[in-house]
Amino acid sequence: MLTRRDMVKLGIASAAIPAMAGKAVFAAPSAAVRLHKVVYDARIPASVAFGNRAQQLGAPVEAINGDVTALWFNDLHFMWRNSKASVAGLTRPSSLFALEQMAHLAGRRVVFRAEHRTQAGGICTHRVAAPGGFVAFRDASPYWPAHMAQSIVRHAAPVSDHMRAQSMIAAPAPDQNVLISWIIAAA
Amino acid sequence: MRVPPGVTASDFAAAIKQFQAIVGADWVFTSDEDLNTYRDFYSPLRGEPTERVASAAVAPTTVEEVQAILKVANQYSIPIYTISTGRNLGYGGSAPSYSGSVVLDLKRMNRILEVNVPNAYVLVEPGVSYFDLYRYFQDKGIKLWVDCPDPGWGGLIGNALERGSGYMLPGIRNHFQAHCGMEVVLANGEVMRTGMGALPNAKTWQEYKTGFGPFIDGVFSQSNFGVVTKMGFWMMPEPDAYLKGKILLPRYKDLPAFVEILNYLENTRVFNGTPDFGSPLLVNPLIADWPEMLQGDGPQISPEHLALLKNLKLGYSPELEEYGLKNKIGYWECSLTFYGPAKAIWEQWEYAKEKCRAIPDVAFEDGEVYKTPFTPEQIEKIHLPEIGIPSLQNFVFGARSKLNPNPTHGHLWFAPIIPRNGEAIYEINKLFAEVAEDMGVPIQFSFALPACYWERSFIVINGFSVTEDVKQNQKTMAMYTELVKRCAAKGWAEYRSTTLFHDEIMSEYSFNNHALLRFHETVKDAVDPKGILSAGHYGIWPKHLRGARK
Amino acid sequence: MRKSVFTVLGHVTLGTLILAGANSALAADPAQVARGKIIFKDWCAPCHGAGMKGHAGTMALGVKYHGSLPAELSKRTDLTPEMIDFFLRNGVSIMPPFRPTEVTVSDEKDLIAYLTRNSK
Amino acid sequence: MRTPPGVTASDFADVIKQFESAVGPEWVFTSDDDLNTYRDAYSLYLGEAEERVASAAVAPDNVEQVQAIVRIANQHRIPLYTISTGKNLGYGGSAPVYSGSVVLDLKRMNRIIEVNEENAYALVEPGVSYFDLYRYIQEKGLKLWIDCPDPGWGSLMGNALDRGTGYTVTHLRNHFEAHCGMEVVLASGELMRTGMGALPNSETWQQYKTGFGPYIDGMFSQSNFGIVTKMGFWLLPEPIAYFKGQILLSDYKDLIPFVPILNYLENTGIYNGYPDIASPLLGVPQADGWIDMIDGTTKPPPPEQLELLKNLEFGYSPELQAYGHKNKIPYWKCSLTFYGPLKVIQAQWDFAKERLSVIPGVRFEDAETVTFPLTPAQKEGVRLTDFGVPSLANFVMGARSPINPDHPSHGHVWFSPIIPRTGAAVYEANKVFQTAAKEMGVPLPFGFIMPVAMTERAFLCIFAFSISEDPAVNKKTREIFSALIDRCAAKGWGEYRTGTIFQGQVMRGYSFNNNALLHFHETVKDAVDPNGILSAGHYGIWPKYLREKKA
Repeated sequence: MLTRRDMVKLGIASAAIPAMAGKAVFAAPSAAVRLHKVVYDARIPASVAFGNRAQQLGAPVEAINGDVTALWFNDLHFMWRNSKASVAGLTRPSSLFALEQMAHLAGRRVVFRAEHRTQAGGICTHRVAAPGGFVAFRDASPYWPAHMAQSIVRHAAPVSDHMRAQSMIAAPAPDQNVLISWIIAAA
Repeated sequence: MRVPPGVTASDFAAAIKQFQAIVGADWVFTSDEDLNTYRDFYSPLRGEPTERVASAAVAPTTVEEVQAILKVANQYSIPIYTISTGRNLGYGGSAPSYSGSVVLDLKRMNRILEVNVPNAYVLVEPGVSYFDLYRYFQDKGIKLWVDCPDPGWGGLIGNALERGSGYMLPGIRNHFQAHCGMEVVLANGEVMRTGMGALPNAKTWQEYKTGFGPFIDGVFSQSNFGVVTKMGFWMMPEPDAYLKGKILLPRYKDLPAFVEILNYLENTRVFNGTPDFGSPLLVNPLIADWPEMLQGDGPQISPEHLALLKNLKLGYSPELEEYGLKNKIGYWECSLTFYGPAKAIWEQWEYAKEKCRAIPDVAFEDGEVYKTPFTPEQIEKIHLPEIGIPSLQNFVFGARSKLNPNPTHGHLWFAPIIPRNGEAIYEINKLFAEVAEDMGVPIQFSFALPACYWERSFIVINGFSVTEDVKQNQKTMAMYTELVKRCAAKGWAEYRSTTLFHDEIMSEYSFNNHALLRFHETVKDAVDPKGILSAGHYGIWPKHLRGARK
Repeated sequence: MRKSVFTVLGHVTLGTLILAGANSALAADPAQVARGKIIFKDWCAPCHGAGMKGHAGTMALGVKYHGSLPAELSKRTDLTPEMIDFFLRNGVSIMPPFRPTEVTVSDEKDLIAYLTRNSK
Repeated sequence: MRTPPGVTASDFADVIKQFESAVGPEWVFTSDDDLNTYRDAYSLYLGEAEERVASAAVAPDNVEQVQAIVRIANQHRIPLYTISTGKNLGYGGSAPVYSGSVVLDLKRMNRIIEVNEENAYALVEPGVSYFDLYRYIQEKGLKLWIDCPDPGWGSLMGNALDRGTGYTVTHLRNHFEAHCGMEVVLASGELMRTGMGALPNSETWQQYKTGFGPYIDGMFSQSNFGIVTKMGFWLLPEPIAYFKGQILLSDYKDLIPFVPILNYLENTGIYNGYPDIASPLLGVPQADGWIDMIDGTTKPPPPEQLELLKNLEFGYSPELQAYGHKNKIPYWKCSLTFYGPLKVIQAQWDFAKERLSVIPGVRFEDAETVTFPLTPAQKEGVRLTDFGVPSLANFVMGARSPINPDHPSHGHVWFSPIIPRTGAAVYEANKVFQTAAKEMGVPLPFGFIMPVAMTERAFLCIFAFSISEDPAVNKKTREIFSALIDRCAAKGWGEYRTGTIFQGQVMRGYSFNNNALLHFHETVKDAVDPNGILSAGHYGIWPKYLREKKA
């Protein structure tokens, strides 16, 4: 779980979810930015846990099996045209990569990206994309997916220009033992 | 503010202002953040000073705006690089060939201008993607199928001009061949229409390809002689039924005999889909089985089988072949797809099997004939682009799995055309093995099998992984260059490549002291004297930059 | 101006009468006749071959002469080198002329040898 | 001695000497007799001052000689006009577009360079005719078919470059689209190869068409940007069997529902051969019915039918239709040909009949089944273009014949517009043709011009005007031909190909955005042939120095 101390270390003024040092931070959730949907990969236990927690917190959820075609074709294509809502998820890097391409065509950006890498022996390390690279944060608990869901569902909000600038730095990372929690929002 | 090479900051600022006046300020991108999206996500030079980047991007919505932009570019000699949807991943993406060019992004020109159902054709703009057209047909209940590549997010025009391919009928899956009629904005800003479209209020622009006089459409494909703003495409009407049958060849040496039969069957149209090669014994999946293979955990392989896969020479060992014969696992498999009347395609499959029985111990897997409209369960079992459904499911390609040991940041496609016979398949693998060994870079598969996107020829497509490690990427690019050289020495060459290697590959097509390239340059200097269009694309440089070639 | 077929014919026919008697003595060389036969098969038979059906030349000459002369050129015995050269190099009606790159000068000699082998 | 326009006699004499040293004196023709054989045998200017004639002819035997000739011509600005077998009759024959040009006759370059049975392709030179390649394949006993147009003496290359078509399978009867790979001598005399042929010792020159980078082959078709000296062609492996089914439509209006079904059957490959639409009621035969009609084998329609044919409105009258119903004579008759295993064909034909039976009154006939190889007796058949056997059978058209004993024509010129692929367009086209014919008093060959499905997805109307010995008649024919070009253009229909004397007018009709396309061609022409020595005026493309003069 990202502790307050971690946030201070990261220069995050408020108790918002991991955000970046520098000009602005995640503001408190504002009414304007609705979380349209939380996406999880039904084949991956951690992702399912993430989806369940988000659902408990009242966010609408949708499962994929790695392929984002149906999600985009039947839902996000229209949502991105008619509203400024954001969409979040915990998926394999390749699923996010495919979705990110379609997001760009609709003027949307990945505004938040955190990498969760399961090392040999099941230990999971976490780092979040920040200007100029990744910033590690600790969450040794096996329930880290639920914590991530909580942070995202509670605090999803627009974010500084900084965040948008390097949203594209991270190209698709290796897939098998890495999950990415992400938010795609209006540019 | 970034400035294109050879342009003064003041000229560029003036040009940007005029661009903004033409398309509106919010459709001219100059900020780093926006230009970030015009990078090649698969570039092996990612983040390095040599990575090719855009100095600005302009997104028009009409032909008139394109004309105005080119006039401004001509006035200030601004190098322009045209993309349609910019999804040309693995072949250069949306980054310009000549670093610092202004990207002309035609994504917003996404009108479906005409759909004619009885004559099965469409007329579209560059920004129309396969998804857009598929959605249009679904919404209107139009019984036409969209022949799309894998993934299906690209644009019909961009893919056709890059000479990409889909999976269905031969004359339809070759996307450039399936086009009928073009509208082009020339470097001087003039609009021209080719084929029957040159006739004012033409009634047959999408019905007869070659028009009257020189047939010049090909000049605007894989080139930089003009900006294509409209193209017509022939569609495939929904067939009565679909069938896929698999032929299993027991022995390593069975390919030559089989390919000869395959050629006869294809050239007489006994089957009319795309043949698909795989190797059950080498665990090399059919292209159609990739998505399921990568998303799932792949076929269950016995430990004994896995062990036999270790020390193979060019994908062969007598023990492995023996194991395959004993356990009835095919050394090679080839699937044939059939579209047409249910009874007819069954007879076609029967005839194909009869011809293949000339190969000792050949085995078959009869597919089921699916009549249209398909049920969801049937669709689940079919590789979607084979029935005109665009998807992103192939996008897990490149994920780490049993099939693809090294993690990637995407891939560069190395795609030579090799002769359409069995011997050439072994030969290209021998060449890959030699180069890999000499350069110490692993090849993705133990044995590369050809794809049959184009009738009458084989193409071998190998993805070279792009990683985060600069050194590794340098090695990969060196290997790519070596492969280009060695294939050329054998009389083989690539049909397409990422922009990084355009110069190199075009220079291999050197018959009679580069007569072809010099002809292209002669035409380039005539139709684009200022050299403003997509400089360097496919190795064609404007006069003032010809020295810039590596 | 292409010489009209009629003036030439008149002139040629007259000419051949005088020569006719003379050339029967020159027995044609069999090798040359054999070569001429092949040239006739390749270049002339598609229209002047046996039978009216689908042979424009044989049909036209059959209608023209109503049996007074054989419809098939290879059965004619009245052909002269000048007539053959005239029609070969000028054509008539829908028959186009044949260029010296199609039926070469030497080919023409062989063809004439074949077509005049029975000329009286 | 004749001299090209703008060239001095002394300069030309010197050029002739240089040509002679390049190809040998016996292959340079300057005498009137020799040059007489280079006239357009089917010229609408027959014998008139404006008839296009050659000032000389040169016949090289190989590529090096072509290069030498081109360099000489470039140096002295001698206008050349390239022909391959020179049999493009009805479209200009062997005469130049720019009168006085030197004809570059490539007939002697008739080598068959390669025929690959397994990959079913051939690589040939310009002088190779369909007869030559067919003979070669028979002698070698190869199981390959060629696809040939009606006259078999034409050049595979010449026909393909002029975008001719044949009669067998859909994917190979468009001869330009069936080519794979080209070698071209440019106006500079340089030799270039396209597609995979640009790769030294390429192994796939005849296997993959578009190569790498711009695909420029089309630039050398119906144009004057270079001299093509080699072309590869995809051939058809001998199929198992052939079947021809006939579709009989009873009513005049039946083309409206028929064409969309025909399109569906063709676009999904249910039949893979040639659809041949004709009209028994109107006396218009199918392609293989001409010969029997012209040599009198098929009896003319009975007097009562002939009477009804007199006063029709664009091929229709209720009385004629009633007569057809009563006597079971179909208004339209369309044959479909199938190539493949018989069981497959049977299922395809059944499916086709099922789809077509929505048309009231439709009837079907199983016309012909043939298995291969053909027996020697079958090979002696009259018109075998459906089986890739070349012949000149169709030349009975216009010849003296039992039904036309007294007025043999001097050949013909083809008027050939592309019309929309719909039933309605066929009626509309006939309205345009017949109205013009009536107004200008020039009879059409038939009461109704049938649509020809020569290439996929398109309809062509093609009919011939005869050449007469009388210049006044030819003048009238030129006028109606020219009027028809404009009237079709007004409807948005354009010609796919035309005789050399009309190419300028037709090209100017393709005038979108005030002739943007022609300007593009002229820009390329000035770049690739700066001295304008290649086939000046071909397809309406003139070199710079002549454009100024003509403007």
